[in-house]
Amino acid sequence: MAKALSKETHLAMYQKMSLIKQNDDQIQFEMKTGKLMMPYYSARGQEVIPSAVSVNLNPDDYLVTIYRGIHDSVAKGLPLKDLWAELAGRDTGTCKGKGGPMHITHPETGVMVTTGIVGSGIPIATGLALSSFYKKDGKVTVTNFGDGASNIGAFHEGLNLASVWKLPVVFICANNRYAEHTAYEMGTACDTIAERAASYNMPGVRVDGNDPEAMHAVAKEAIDRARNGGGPTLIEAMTFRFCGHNIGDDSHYIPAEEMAAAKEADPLPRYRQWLQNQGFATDEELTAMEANIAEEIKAAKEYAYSCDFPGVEELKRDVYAYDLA
Amino acid sequence: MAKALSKETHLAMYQKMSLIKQNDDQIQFEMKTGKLMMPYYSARGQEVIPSAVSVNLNPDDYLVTIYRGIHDSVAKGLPLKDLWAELAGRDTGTCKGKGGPMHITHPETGVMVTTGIVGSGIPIATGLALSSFYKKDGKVTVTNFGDGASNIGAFHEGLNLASVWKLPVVFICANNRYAEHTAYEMGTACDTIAERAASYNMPGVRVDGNDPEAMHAVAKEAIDRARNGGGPTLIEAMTFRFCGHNIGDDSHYIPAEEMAAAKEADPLPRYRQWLQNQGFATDEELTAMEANIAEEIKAAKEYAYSCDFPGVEELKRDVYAYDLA
Amino acid sequence: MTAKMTMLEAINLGIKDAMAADESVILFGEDVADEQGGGVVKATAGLSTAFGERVRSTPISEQGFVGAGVGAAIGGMRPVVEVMMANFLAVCMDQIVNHAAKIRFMSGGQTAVPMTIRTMSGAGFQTGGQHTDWTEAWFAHTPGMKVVMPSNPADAYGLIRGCIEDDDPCLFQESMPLYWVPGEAPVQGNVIRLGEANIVKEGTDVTLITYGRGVADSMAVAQKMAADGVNAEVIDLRTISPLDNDTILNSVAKTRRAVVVHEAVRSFGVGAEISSRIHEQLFSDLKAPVQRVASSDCPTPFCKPLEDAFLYSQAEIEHAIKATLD
Amino acid sequence: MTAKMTMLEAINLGIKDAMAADESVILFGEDVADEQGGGVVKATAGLSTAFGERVRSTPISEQGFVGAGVGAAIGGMRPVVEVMMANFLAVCMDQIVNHAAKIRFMSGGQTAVPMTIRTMSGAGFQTGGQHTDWTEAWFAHTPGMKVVMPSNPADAYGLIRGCIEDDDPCLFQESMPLYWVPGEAPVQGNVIRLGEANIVKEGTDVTLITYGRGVADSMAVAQKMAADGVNAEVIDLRTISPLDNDTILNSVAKTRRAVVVHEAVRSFGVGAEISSRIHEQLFSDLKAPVQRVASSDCPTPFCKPLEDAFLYSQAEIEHAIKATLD
Ligand SMILES: Cc1ncc(C[n+]2csc(CCOP(=O)(O)OP(=O)(O)O)c2C)c(N)n1
Ligand SMILES: Cc1ncc(C[n+]2csc(CCOP(=O)(O)OP(=O)(O)O)c2C)c(N)n1
Ligand SMILES: [Mg+2]
Ligand SMILES: [Mg+2]
Repeated sequence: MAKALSKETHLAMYQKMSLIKQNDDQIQFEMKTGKLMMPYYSARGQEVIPSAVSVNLNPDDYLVTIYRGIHDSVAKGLPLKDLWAELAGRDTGTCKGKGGPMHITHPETGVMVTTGIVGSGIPIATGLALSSFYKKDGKVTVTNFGDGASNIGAFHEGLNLASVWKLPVVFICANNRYAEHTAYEMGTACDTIAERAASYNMPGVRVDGNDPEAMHAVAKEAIDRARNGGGPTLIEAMTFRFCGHNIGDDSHYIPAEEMAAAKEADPLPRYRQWLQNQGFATDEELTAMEANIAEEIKAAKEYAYSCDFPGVEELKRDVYAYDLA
Repeated sequence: MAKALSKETHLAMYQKMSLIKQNDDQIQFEMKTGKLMMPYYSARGQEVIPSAVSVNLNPDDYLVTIYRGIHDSVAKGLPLKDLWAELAGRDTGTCKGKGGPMHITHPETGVMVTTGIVGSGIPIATGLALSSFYKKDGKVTVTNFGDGASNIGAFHEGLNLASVWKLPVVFICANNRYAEHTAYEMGTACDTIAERAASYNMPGVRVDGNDPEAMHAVAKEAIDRARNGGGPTLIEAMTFRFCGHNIGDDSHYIPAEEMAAAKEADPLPRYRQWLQNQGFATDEELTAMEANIAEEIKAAKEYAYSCDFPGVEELKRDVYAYDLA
Repeated sequence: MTAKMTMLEAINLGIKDAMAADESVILFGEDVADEQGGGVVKATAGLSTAFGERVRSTPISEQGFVGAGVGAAIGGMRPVVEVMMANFLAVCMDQIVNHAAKIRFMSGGQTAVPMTIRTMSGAGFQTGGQHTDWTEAWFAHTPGMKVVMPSNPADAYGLIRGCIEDDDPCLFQESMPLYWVPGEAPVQGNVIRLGEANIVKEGTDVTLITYGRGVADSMAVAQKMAADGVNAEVIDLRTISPLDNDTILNSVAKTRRAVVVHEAVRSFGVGAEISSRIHEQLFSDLKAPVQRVASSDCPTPFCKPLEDAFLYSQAEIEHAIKATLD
Repeated sequence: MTAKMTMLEAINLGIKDAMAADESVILFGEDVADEQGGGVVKATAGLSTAFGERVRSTPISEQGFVGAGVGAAIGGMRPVVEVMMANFLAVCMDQIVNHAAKIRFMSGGQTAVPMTIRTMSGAGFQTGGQHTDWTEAWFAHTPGMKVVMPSNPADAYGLIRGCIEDDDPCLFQESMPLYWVPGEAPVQGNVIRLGEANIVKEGTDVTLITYGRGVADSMAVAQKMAADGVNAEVIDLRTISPLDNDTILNSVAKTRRAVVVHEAVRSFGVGAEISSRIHEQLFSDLKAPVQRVASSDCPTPFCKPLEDAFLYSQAEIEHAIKATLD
C-alpha cells in the first residue's frame, strides 16, 4: 500500500475541500439573492476528488474540465478574484466576462479549457498531453468528466488515441450516479466505468472518490505513471452531487433514501472530524483555516462587484487574433 | 458444440461465396477495361463472413453495411441485375444510378443502408432494430463494419445504446487487420475488438471469419439471441482483404509474407476442397454451380449495359418526397 | 376571448396529439421521459406516462440516438428526437447531413427518413458560447433537410405536427425566450404544411421577413412605426427551408422594400439567401437594397451587457427600415 | 520559362517548408505518414520521413484527433490536421465550431487554436453523395473560423503556409479535380496572407467572383467571351472567410455587374453572402442583379450524366454573364 500521507498533505487537501465548499455556498447564496445570473452546476459533495488530485499536480500541469468544474479549477489554484469577477461577468474576470462559469480559463494556473459540451474535453486533454510530449515540458494533463460522459463518442475516441500514443494524461470520471436526471443504469450498459479502460488497454480503477486517502493514492499513481512515460489511466471516482444537476433542479428523480444516505456520508465533516481524531489539527485550527477562506471569498466577491462590465468593443475582440473593424 | 451443419447449408454457403468471388472478379475486370467507373472496395478474401451469416437470416431481416459491402448485400439476396445496373449508373439500378456502389439499397431483400461514413451504420442499425421492437415484426438487424471502425465514436454510442435498450441487432466486425493503410495496432489500443463488448455488457466473440463452420455457429448463436429477445452481440470475425483498400491500392504497407500467407489460406479453394472431401459435392457439381453463377453474372452485366442512364430530371427527384420544381 | 397557451404547452400538445393519431410516432432524447422530469424544460412532460415505452430517455450519445432515429425512420417509424440544445447538433451532424438528408436521394427514393429533430436555442439567458447558437443556415444549405422555426404557440403546435407528418427529415428549432410567452391556443388537429410562410401583418411600405423570435420584435417595431405613418408588412417564414419564395416575392413586389431579421449571426446566414433571392427576382422593382438585421459576427458572450449588445435590437430593425425608406 | 508543379506537390512543399521553418508545426490524420503511404492522395508523402514523429497517422476517430489538434494548439503547437474528405467534417463539427472557433473568444483572448484543418472535395470522380460535399458555408457562418480554398499550385503553397502561420483556426478545403493540374510553381517562402483576394484578370464589363475550381472555369469563360468583346474581371477570393470586401466592392463599383461562381450547392451558399453584400453596398451602381452560378440543390449523384448535370457548367457562367449584360 501507498505510504501514509503527511499531515501537511492532509491539511492541504482539507483546505481545498473547505475552499470548494464555502465557495459553492457563496455562489449559491449570491444566485439566490439575484446578484449572480448564470447557469450553475454545483459540485457540493464532490469536493474530495479535485482536492486529492491537485495536491499531486504541479502548478503548471494542465487541467481540462467541464461545466461542473469550478471546484476542479479552484483546487488547481485558480485565483478567487478572477473567478468571481468572471462569474459576475466583469472585465477583470478570467475571460473578461465573455466566457462565464462554463468556460473558465486561466493558463497561469494550468486551467486550460472548461467545456460545456459533454465529453469534448477528453480529446482536447489528449491534445494538450500531445503538446507536452513534443515540448518535453514534463507536464501532466488531468481531465474531469462525469459518468454520463462515458457514453459519448468523444470519450471513446479520446481514450483510444491517448493510449495508442501513450500520452501523459489522466482521465478522471466523477461517477455521481446521475447524468442530468438520468440514472447511471439507464444510460450506461456496463457495471463500472473503470472496466471500460480495458477497451483501451490502459489501467482502469474504481475508487471511493469521497475518501481522501484512497483518492489521493489512486490519483498519485496515475499522475506518476503519466509523468514517467507510462501513459494514460482511467479513474472512476465514486461520489454524489448534493444539489442536483443545476440550480433549480429539485432532484425529484433521486430516491429520497439515496440522497439522505449520500448527505449523511458528506465527506467534508467526516474528514474534518478524522483530521482531529488523528491529531492533525484542532477544531480551533480548522475553524481558523475556514475563517481565512471565508475572508478570501468575501474579498473576491467584493472585488468582483466593484469591477466594470466589459465594453461593447469586446464583441470585436478575440474573435480573431486581431480586432474586427 | 453446435450440431453439424447439413449438406444443404454447406452448399448454400459455398454458393454465396462463389457468387461473391466471381462477382468481385467481374467487377474488377470491368473496371480494368474502363466499362465501370467508380470507387470500389473489393472484399476478395472476406467471402465467408456474409455467406455464413446470411444463411441464418430471413429474407426480410435487415442489413446495414458499408462501402466494402457489396459481398454483404449479394449474400443477403440482392438481385444481381439491379446491382449491376447501379454500378453502371443506369436508371434500372437499385438506386436509379443515383447512389452508386457505396450506397446500395434494396429494401425487398432487406438491404436497407450502405454507408460510406466509417462507423455511422452502427447507430442506424440500432434504430432499425428499434423499429422491429416497436413493430414486433420479429426481424433481426445485422450490421457489418471493419476493425478500424471500432475506434470511432459512433461504434461506442451505437453499441451502448443497443445494449441499454436490448435490441435485436448483431454487430459484425470484419477484422482484416488494416484500416485503409493503417495496421490494426497503430489505431486500436486493445488486443481484440471482441473484448470491447465488455464495455457494453454484451457478449463479444472473436472467431475465425474464414472458417465457414465456426463463423456459422457464432452468427447463428448471435442471430438467435437477438431474435429471442436476448439483445445484441458483437462478433469479431478475423479475415483478410486480398486486393488492398480499394482498386489502385498496391498494398505496399502490408508485409509480403503476411499477404502471401493470407492468400495461401484463401478460404474459397480450401472450402471447395473440404466440401468434396466430406462428400457434399463432386468437383463436377461444384463446377456446374460455379458456371451457373457465371452465367447469371454475365446476364446481369449485359442487362446493365443495355439500360439507359437516368435523365437529368432525377436531380429534382428524391431530394424530398415530392419533385422539386 | 380566446384561450391562451405557452409555446412549451403547445409543443407538448402537438407531440401528444401526433402520438395519439399515429402509432408510429416515437420520441426520444436525453431526460425526455417523466421519470427524468419530462425534458429539461418539460416540453415532453406527461408523454411517457401517456405513451409508455414509445417515449425513451437516452444515454448522452447524440450520434447514437439521432442515428437510431434515422434507422427507426427507415424501418417505418416517425421518430421525434430531441437534441437538447442547438450546439449539440454539432456532435451528430454526420447522422443528419450525410444520412437523414441524403438517404432518400441516394437510395433513388426507396427509403426515407421522416424524422423530426427538436432542438432549442436563444440568447438572453447568459448561457454563453456553447449553449447559444443558431444552426438553421447549416441545415438549410443541406438539400434533403427541412428547417422550421415557430414564432408563437399556435404555430408551434401546427408546425411540430407538420414536421411529424412530413415524409422528410425536419429540424424544428425552438426559441427559448418564446417558451413561456403565452399566446393564442392552437386549434387541436390543425396541422400546418411546411413551406408556407404566414403574413402576420399586411402593409404597403416595406416587408419585414423574419422567423422565430424575430416575429414579435418585428411586429413591435412595425406597430411603433405605424404611428409615424410607415405601414410595414410582416412575414413569418415559419419554414426556412424550403423557403416560400412566392409569399416573399409577392410581398416585396408590392412594398418594394425589404428587411430580413434573424437572431443568428449575420455573415453567411439565412438573411443572405433571402436578400439574394429578392435582388435577383425584383431588382428593378426595389426602391432600396434589402437590409439585414442579425446578431454580431462573434460567439455568444456570457455577461449581460455583451449578450444584449450581441443580439440584434428593435432599434436596429427600426434603423434598417428607415434605411430602406430614405 | 517558369517551373511547373501540381497543386498536390505545392501543398506538400508548403507543409514541408512550414515544418522546416517552425518546430511547433505538427501533422496528423489518417494514413498521412509514409509507412501508410503518405496520405490517400499522397499530399503528405515524405513528411514523416523528413520530420519523424512530428507526423502521425491516426486511428479513424476524427473527433479524437481534431480534438487533439485543438488541445495541442492550446498547448502551443501549430497542428495541421487532415480530415480526409469534407464530408467527414460532419463527424467532428463539435470540435471545430464549438471549440476551435470559440475558444479564443470564450477565454477572453487567453488561449487560441492556431490549427489548420486540411480537407478535400470536388465532383467529377463519381464518388457519390457521401464523398462529395462542400462545407465552406457552414464554417464561414461560424465566427472565429477562417476558410480558405486555393485555385492553383502557387496559391496553394502560399495559402497553406498562410493558414499554418495564422494564429486562428483555418479550414483549408482542397479541390480534388485541381490536384493533378500543373501550374506555375510557387516561389518558396512566399506566404500569402489570409483575407486577401486576388484579381486574376482585370476587366471592365463584369466581375466574376469565385474560388477554388471556379477560377479556371471562370477564366475560360472570360477568355472565350473576350472574343465577343466582353471584358470580364475575375476575382479569386482565396479566402472565403473573412471575405475581402474591398477587392470585391472596388471591382464591382467599376464593372457594375457581378456573377458569383461556386461548386457548392446554390441555396444558402457562400454566393448568397457575396451577392447580398454587393447589393447592400452598391445598389444604385449596379446595372443588373448579381447572378449566382452553383451546383443543383440536391446531394451529389453517382452516375456520370447526373454528376455532370449537377455541377455548374461553363455554359451556365456564360449565361449568367449575359444575363447581367442584357
Ligand atoms: C453533447 C452534449 N449533450 C448533452 C448535453 C447536456 N448535458 C449537460 S450536463 C449533462 C449530464 C452529464 O452527466 P455526467 O457526465 O454524469 O456529469 P455530471 O453532470 O453528473 O457531473 C447533459 C446531458 C451537453 N452539454 N452536451
Ligand atoms: C468518418 C470517416 N473517416 C474516414 C473515412 C475514410 N475511410 C474509408 S474506409 C476507411 C478505413 C476503414 O477501415 P476498417 O473499418 O478496418 O474497414 P475495411 O475498409 O478494412 O473493411 C477510412 C479511414 C470515412 N469513410 N469515414
Ligand atoms: Mg453524473
Ligand atoms: Mg479493416
